[in-house]
Amino acid sequence: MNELAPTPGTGSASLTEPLWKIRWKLTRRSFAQSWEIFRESRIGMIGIILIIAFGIFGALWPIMINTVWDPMVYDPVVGFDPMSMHPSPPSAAHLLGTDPIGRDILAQLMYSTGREFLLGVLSAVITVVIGTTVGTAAAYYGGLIDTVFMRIADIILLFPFIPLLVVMGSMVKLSFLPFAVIMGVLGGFGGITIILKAQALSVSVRPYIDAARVAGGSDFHIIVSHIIPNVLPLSFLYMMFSVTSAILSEATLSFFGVLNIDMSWGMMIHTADVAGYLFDFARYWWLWAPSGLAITLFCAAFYMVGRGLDEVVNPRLRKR
Amino acid sequence: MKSWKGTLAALIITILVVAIAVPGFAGSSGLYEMSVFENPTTLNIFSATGPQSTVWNDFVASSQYYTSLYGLAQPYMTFVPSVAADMPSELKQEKIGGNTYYTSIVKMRKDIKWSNNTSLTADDVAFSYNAVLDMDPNKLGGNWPSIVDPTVLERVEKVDNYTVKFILKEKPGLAQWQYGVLQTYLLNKAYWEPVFAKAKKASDPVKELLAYEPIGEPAAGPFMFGKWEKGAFFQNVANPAYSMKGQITTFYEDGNVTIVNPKTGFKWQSSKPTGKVLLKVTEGPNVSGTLYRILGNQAAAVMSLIGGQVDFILNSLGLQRGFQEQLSQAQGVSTIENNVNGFRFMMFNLRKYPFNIKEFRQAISILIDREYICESVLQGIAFPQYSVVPPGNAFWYNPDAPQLGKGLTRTQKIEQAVKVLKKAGFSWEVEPEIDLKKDKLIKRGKGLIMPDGKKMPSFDFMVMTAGYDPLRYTFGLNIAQWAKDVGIPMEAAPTDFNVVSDKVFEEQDFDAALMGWSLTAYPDHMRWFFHSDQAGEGGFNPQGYTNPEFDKLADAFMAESDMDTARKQAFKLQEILSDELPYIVLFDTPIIEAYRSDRIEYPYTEILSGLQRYGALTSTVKLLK
Amino acid sequence: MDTLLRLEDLTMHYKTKAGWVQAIDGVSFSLNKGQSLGLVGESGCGKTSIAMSLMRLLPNNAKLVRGRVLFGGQDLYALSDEEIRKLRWKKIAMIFQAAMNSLNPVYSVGNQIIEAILTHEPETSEEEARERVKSLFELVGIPAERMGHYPHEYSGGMKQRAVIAMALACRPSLIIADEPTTALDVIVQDKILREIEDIRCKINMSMIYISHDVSVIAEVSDVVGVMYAGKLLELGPADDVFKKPRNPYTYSLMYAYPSILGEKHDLVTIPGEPPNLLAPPAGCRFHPRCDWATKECAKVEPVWHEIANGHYLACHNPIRTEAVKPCVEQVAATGNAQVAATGTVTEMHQVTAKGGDGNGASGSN
Amino acid sequence: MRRYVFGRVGQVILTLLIYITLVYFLLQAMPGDITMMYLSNPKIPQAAREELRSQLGLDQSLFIQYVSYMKNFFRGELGVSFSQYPKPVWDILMEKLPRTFVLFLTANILSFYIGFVLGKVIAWRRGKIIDHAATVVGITFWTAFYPLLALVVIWIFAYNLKWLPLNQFIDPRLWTAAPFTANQVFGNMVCGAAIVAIGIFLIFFYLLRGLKPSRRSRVYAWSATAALIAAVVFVAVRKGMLIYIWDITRHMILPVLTLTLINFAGTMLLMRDSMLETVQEDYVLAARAKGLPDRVVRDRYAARTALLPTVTSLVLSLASSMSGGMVTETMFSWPGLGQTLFTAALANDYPLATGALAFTGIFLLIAHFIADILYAVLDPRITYTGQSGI
Repeated sequence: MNELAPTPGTGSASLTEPLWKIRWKLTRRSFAQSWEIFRESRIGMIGIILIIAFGIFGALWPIMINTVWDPMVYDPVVGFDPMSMHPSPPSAAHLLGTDPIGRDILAQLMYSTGREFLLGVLSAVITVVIGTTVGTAAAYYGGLIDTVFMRIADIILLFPFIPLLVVMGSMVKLSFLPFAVIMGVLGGFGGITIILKAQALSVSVRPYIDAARVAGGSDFHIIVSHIIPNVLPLSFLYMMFSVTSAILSEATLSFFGVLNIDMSWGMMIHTADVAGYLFDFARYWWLWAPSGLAITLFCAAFYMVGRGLDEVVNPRLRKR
Repeated sequence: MKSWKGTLAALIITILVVAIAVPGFAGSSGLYEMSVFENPTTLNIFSATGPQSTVWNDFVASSQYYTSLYGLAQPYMTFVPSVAADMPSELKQEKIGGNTYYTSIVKMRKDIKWSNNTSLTADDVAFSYNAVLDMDPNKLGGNWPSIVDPTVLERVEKVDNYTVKFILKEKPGLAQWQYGVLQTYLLNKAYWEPVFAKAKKASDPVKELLAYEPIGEPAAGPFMFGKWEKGAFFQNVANPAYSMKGQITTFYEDGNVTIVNPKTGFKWQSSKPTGKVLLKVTEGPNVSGTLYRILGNQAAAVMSLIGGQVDFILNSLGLQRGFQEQLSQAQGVSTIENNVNGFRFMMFNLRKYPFNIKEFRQAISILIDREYICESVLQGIAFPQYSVVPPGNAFWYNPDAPQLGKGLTRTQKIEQAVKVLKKAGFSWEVEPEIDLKKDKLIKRGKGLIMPDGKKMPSFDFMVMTAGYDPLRYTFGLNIAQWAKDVGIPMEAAPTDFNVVSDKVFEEQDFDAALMGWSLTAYPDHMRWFFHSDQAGEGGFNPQGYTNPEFDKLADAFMAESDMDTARKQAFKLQEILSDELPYIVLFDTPIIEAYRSDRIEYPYTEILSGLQRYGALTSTVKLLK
Repeated sequence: MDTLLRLEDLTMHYKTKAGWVQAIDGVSFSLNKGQSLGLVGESGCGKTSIAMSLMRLLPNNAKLVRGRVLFGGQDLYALSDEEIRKLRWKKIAMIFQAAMNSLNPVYSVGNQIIEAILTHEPETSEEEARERVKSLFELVGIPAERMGHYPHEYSGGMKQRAVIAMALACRPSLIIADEPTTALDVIVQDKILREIEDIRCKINMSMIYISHDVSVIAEVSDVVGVMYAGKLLELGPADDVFKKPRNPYTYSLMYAYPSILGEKHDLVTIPGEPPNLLAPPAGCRFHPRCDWATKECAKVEPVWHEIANGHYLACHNPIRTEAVKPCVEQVAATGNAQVAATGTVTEMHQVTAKGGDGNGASGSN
Repeated sequence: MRRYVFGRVGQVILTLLIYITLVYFLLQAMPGDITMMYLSNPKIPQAAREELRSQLGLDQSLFIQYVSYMKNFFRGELGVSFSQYPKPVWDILMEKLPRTFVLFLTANILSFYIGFVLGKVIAWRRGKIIDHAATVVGITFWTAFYPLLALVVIWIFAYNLKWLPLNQFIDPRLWTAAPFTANQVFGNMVCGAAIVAIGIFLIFFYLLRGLKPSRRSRVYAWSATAALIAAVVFVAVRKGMLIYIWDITRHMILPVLTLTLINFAGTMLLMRDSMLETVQEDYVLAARAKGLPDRVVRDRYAARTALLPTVTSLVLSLASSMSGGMVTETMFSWPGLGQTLFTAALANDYPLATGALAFTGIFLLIAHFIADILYAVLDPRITYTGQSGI
C-alpha cells in the first residue's frame, strides 16, 4: 500500500496502451489488494456494513416522503399528527413514536441520516483536501511554506475545539454548511497537516521522485502523480476519523442548542431535553434511544472503518 | 509492578464500595431548600441592582435582605406600605432655592429594626436615596436609573426621625413614583456611609463601590446572609430581629388590604375594607433558614426534587412541560401552573413598504391560527394571546380590545384576510381560491401586487432557531406557511438570537421578526414599545411605529398618578394597539412549578408568573416536617 | 561424544491466508556437545524457522506437523510453557539476526543482561550478577564501565558484542547464532566471529550458526548443513561438504558468493527463484533449478541418507568430483572463467580465514 | 540544553501571543455586546448604557482595547469581567480552577491507566475474544453521545439505585457547618495526593532500586507507604477535614466514572496500535528467547516502549479537558472552567471568555512542555540539545 505509485517496470501492460490506462489498471489492482487486506479486518467490515445500512436507511427518506408518508404529518421539521397526544409511544402510524411537538421520530431519524452523511463527509473531505494539499506542499517545498503552515497547525492544535465552537455558536448560531466548513477547515489546518506532511516527506525522498524530477517532471506533476497518491491512503484513513469527530461535535453543539440546524440527531435529543422528557429514561425511551444509538453507531461505523484502514495503511499492524 | 496494580485496583474498589455503602449526609436541617441553576455573583446590593442584576442575585440575596418604603402585597400585587406607615402625602408644588419642586411626605413605621437591633430611621431612608443620587444612578447602571430616577428625584430629606420628605424635579407618573422611587431598597446608613466615603476618594468611585464586599451588613428583610460556598450552595438564615414577623396581611374581595402587626401594634388599612376576606397571610419566616443548591441543569433539579434533596425548583422560566407529568406522579410532589406576565409577538419594520399598511398587518394577524398551534401543535404548552397586556394582569387587561380573526376556520381566515388586503388595494396575479364548505384551500395565492402596482418581493421573517426556542420556531414556520397560502411571499428565516437582537435594535435593518418580552406588573411597556420617541436607534420601538394620537395618550398615561384614570387610559391604549398592530401578539407559555408538598406548605400558589416571582415565598412558607 | 541436540524429521508449517506454508520439512540432524553446526541456504529457506523452533519461539500461526526436537534427550515440544521458558537462555541461548534491534532501547545494556541472569538463577544476588556481566563484557571486549549505558550509545559492533555477552550470560550449552554478523562490516564481522569461536572453544559449548553466507559458515563450523526450501539437502563435516559438495545446490551455492581476494571468477547465478513454499515442487524441491535434474527428480522425493561417515545427502544425482563439467561450462558460457570447483572451495576457505588480518576488502553483500 | 530552553520559551510566548490575539479578535467579531442586556429593560435609559460602555472601555477603538488588553495580559492581569463587573477575571477563574483541576486530573489519570492496561492486554492477546470485545466496547463508548451517557449514568447510579449523590461536588447539608471552604479542601486534597505520590515514588525509588530488591526492602517499602498514607489521613483527621474530603470524593465518583468510560478507549486503542508495533520488535522476541516470564516481556519490553506515544495523548487530553469539560460540568453540576467559558460566551463577557480560553492555551502549552520532558525521561534516546525541535 505504501507503494501505490506506479513504479517503472512493474505493470505488465505493454507500452502500446496509453499511460492513463496503465495507471488505472495499477490503481485498480492496488485498490483490490487493499480491499483484500481490509477484508481481513473484522472491525472494518462491521463498520462498512453499518455504513451501508445507514446509507440505505437515509436513502429511504425521499422515497418514503414522496410515496407513503403524508408530508403534513411526517415532515421531520414542521410535520404534526393531530391524531394523538404527544409525545406518543411507538405505534403503527409512528413506528418510533412522536416527539414532544408531534413530529414523527422515524421520519426525523431518516431525514437526519442523509444530513449527517453530508455533514460528516463534507467536513471530512474539506479536512482531507486541505490537509493533503498543505501537508504535501509543506513537505515538497519546505522552507517558508513549511514553517508557516506548521505554525498554523500548532496554533490550531492549541484551540480547545468544542468549547471554542460552543463559544462561537452561542454568539452566532452556526447553520449546517458553515458548521461543516468550519469543522473541515479547522481539522484540515490542524493535526492532520502534520501527519500528512510527515508521510509526504517520507515519500518525497524516495528515489523515483528524484528520477521524475530529473526526467523533467514539473513540480505540479510530481506532486499530483507521485506524492499525493502515496499520501492518499493515509488521508483517507483520517477522513474516517474526521467524520466521527464532525458528527459528535455537531451532536454536542446541538445538545447545547448553539447550532442553527433544523433537524439532526443531536437536535432530536435537544428537543427532548428542552421539553423536559430526557430525564425519565425508561418511560420516554423513544425520544432519545433511536437518535442516541444512531449517533453512536454512525460514528462507531466510520471509526471502525478507520481502524480497518489503519491495518491497510500501516503494514506493521497487520497480522502476520 | 504487579503488586502496584493490585493495590491501585483494590483502592479504587474500596472507595467505590465504601462510597456506596456509606449513605450521604442526609438529615434535614430545618432549612427550606431550593435549587437554582446559576451562581449568584455578588452580595453587594449596588452590583446586584446594577451591572449584575441577574434574577439569581435577586432571588437569593437582594429580595431576601432588604425592605423598602412600599411594596406590592402578594399575591394580588396591591400597592401597600412596608416600612412606611401610610400612603405618601399628595404631591404638591413647592419652591426651594429658587426652583419649583414637587414634594411628598412619607411617614415611617417606628417598629422596624435592623438585624443588629438598631432602628430603621429616616436617616437610613434619606441616605439610601441621596447616596445613590450622589454616585449617579446612570453610572451605577442596571436598574438604578429606573428606580432612583435622577430625572425625577432631586433629594430626600429627613424631617424627623421617622418622617422623610421627597423632593422631585417634576411630577412623576405611577411608574416613576409608586412603582419606582418608593419601592427602592433601603440601606443601613451606619454601615454604608464609611464605605461611600472611602469609595469617593478612589480614582473610580463607582468601580470601588461595586467591588466592595459587604460582610456583616445589617439586614431589615426576613433573612440575612449565612454561608456561600461558591458553585455549590448559598445559605441564608432567618433574621432574628425581623420586625414584620407575625404581621398579618388580609386581602378583601373589594381589593382592600389591611396590615396588622400584633406584636408591635402596628395597623394599616387601605380604605374601608368590605366584603369577603379572600386571603389572610401571616408573615414569617417560619424556617430557620433557606438553602439554595446550585444545580447545572433541569434534569438534576427534578431528580433532586423527587429524591427529596430540594423542596422547590427556583427558576424564572419554570419547568418544562415534560417534567410536569412525571412530577405529578412522584410521591409527595405537587405541581402548580400559573399564567405569566409576558408575550411573544411578531413585528414588521413599519418604515418599509408595504409593512406600514395597517391592513397588511391585520391580514397577517387574521391568518394566524393561534389556537390551532397552541392547542394542537403545541398541545397546551403555550396559550394564545392577542393583547400586549396579558389577561393574567387582570387589573390592566382590557378584555374588549379587538381580537382579529379569533375563532375563524382556516378558510374563513383566508377569506377575511383577502378581503382586508383588497380593501387596502392589494391584488393578485393568481388569487387564492377556497372552498368554505369543505374548509379547503383549492389554490394558493400567487404574485401579490401591492397597492403601488408593484409585485411584492419576498421578504425574510426572522424567527429564533429551533435550538433556542422551539416554540417560536414552530410558530414562525407555520405563520410563513399561512402567509404563503394567500400569496404573501414571507420566508421564515431561523436566526440566532444575538443576530436578531443586533438587526432589530442596533441596525433596525429587518423586515419582520418574531420576538418576546416579559413584563412588569405596571403596563408602562406600552409607552416604551410604541412611543415614537423610542423609534430612534437603540430605542425600544425599533419597528418605527409612529402615531401622534397614541403618543399623546401614552404620555398622559405615564404622567397619571391616579390608578383608576390610568387604568382607563391603559384600556384605550390597548384598543389602539390591537387595531393598528405594531406588534402582532401571538402567544405565551404558562409557568409550571413543582414543590415537595409533603415537606412544605405555601399560603397560596396562584400568582401571576408563579411562585418564583416572589423567590418562592421564603418568608411565608411553612415546613411540615 | 554426547549428543546434545537431535532433530528427528522436524516438519513445521505456517498457516497463512493463502494456505499452509511448508517452512520446515522433514529436517533431521544431531549435534554433539562442543560441536558447531553451520546451516546455510538462501533467504527464506527455513534456517531461521529452525532456529526458532529450537527455542520454541514460533509465531502463533506455526504448527508442528511432525517430528521431535530432542535436547539433552528431552523433547522440547513435550515441555510445558513454563518449563520451556526456564530452559531458554539457561540451556539454549541465541544471538539474533539483527543485534542492533534485539536490545531494549529504554533499559541499560548491563541491566538487560543482569535481568536474564536473575531470571534463570534466582539464587544469584544482583551484585554477583553484575560482577558476572562485568567479566562477560571483558570477555567480549567491551569496557565494563559501559554497562550502564543505553543501546543507542553503543556502536554497531559493540551492540553485537553485548548481544554475544548476553547469550553467554547463563552459560548455556547451546547458542544459536542467527546471522550474527550480517549487519556488520567485514572487518568487525570477522573479528567477532573469531571471538565467538574463541569463547566457544574455551567453554566447550555447542553452537549453531545460521547464515546465507557460505564464507561465514565455512569459517566457523565443524558440521555444515545446506538447506533449500525448508529441506536439508546435504549435511556433513565442513571439510567434506565444502571440498566435495555432493548436492548440486551446495555446489551452486558456493559459487553464488564472491571470494575475498580469491581468484577471480564470475559468480554462478542459480537460475530461477526459490520455490513458493505454499506449493513446493513435487519430487526434489530443487529440481526446477537444477542442471542435473532428471525426470526422476521431478517425481520422487530423494531420501535423506548417509553417504559417508557423518555425511548425509538427499539427492538423486549427486555430483561426483569429476562430474563438475556442466557447471563449469555454464560458467564459461556466461563469461571467461576456468575454475575448478574443488580448488576454489579450498581457496575460499583459506582466504576468508585470512580475511580478518585486515587486508583490504571492499565489503561483501 | 540552555539554548533549547530559551528557544522553546520564545516559541511558547510567540505562540501564546498569536493565540490570544486570535481568540481576542474572534470573540470581538461576534455580534452583540454586553450592553445588549440592558435592551431587555426599556426603563434603563440610553445614558446608563453609554456609561456602561465607557466603564468597560467599549467606546474605544478595537485596536486600543486590544493593545491595553495585551499589555495587561503580559502583566498577569486578565482584565475585569463584564457580566460580573467589576470582579477581576482572574478571581473568577481561580475560584473554579481547583475543582476542575481535581476532577479532570483524576478522571484523566484513571482513564489513561485503564486504557493503558487494557490496550496492553488486548494487544498482547491480539485476535482473541478479549481483543474484539474490548475494541468494540471501547469504540462504542468512545463514540457514545456524551451528555446522554452522563444522564444514563446519573439515572442509574444516583437516581434509581441511590448509591451515589446525584449532582454537585459537595453535599450542602454537610457543608453548611463546614469550617472550610471547598477550595481549601480541594487544595489540601491536591497537596495530600501530591505528597503521597511523591513520597511513594521516593520510597520505591530508593528502597526498591535495582532489578532484584531484597524481601526486606520490599517490606520496608510497603510499610513506609502505609505509614505515609496513614500520616496523611491522620493529618486530615486532625484538621477535621477527612469527612469533607470524603464527601468530595463521593461526589467525584460518577463524573469520573463517566469520563473514564468515554475516554479510556482512546488510550486503549492508541496503546494497542503502538504495542502491536513494538511486539514485532526484535528485542521483544529476544526477551522471550531470554526466557523472561510472559508478563515481564509484555510490561517491560513491549509496553514500556509502546507507552511513549500514549503519554503525549495523556498530557494533551488533560489540558484540553480542563476547559473542554463543559458537558461534564453541566451534567454533573460541577461548576468549573468549562461552564464559566460557556456562560461567559452566552453573556458576551469577552474578557472572561478570553481569559478562560487563554487559560486553556497556557495549560496546553505547559502540557506540551511536560510531554517533552516526560518523553525525555521515558525514552533515553531523546536528549534535548541545541536544536529547538520542530
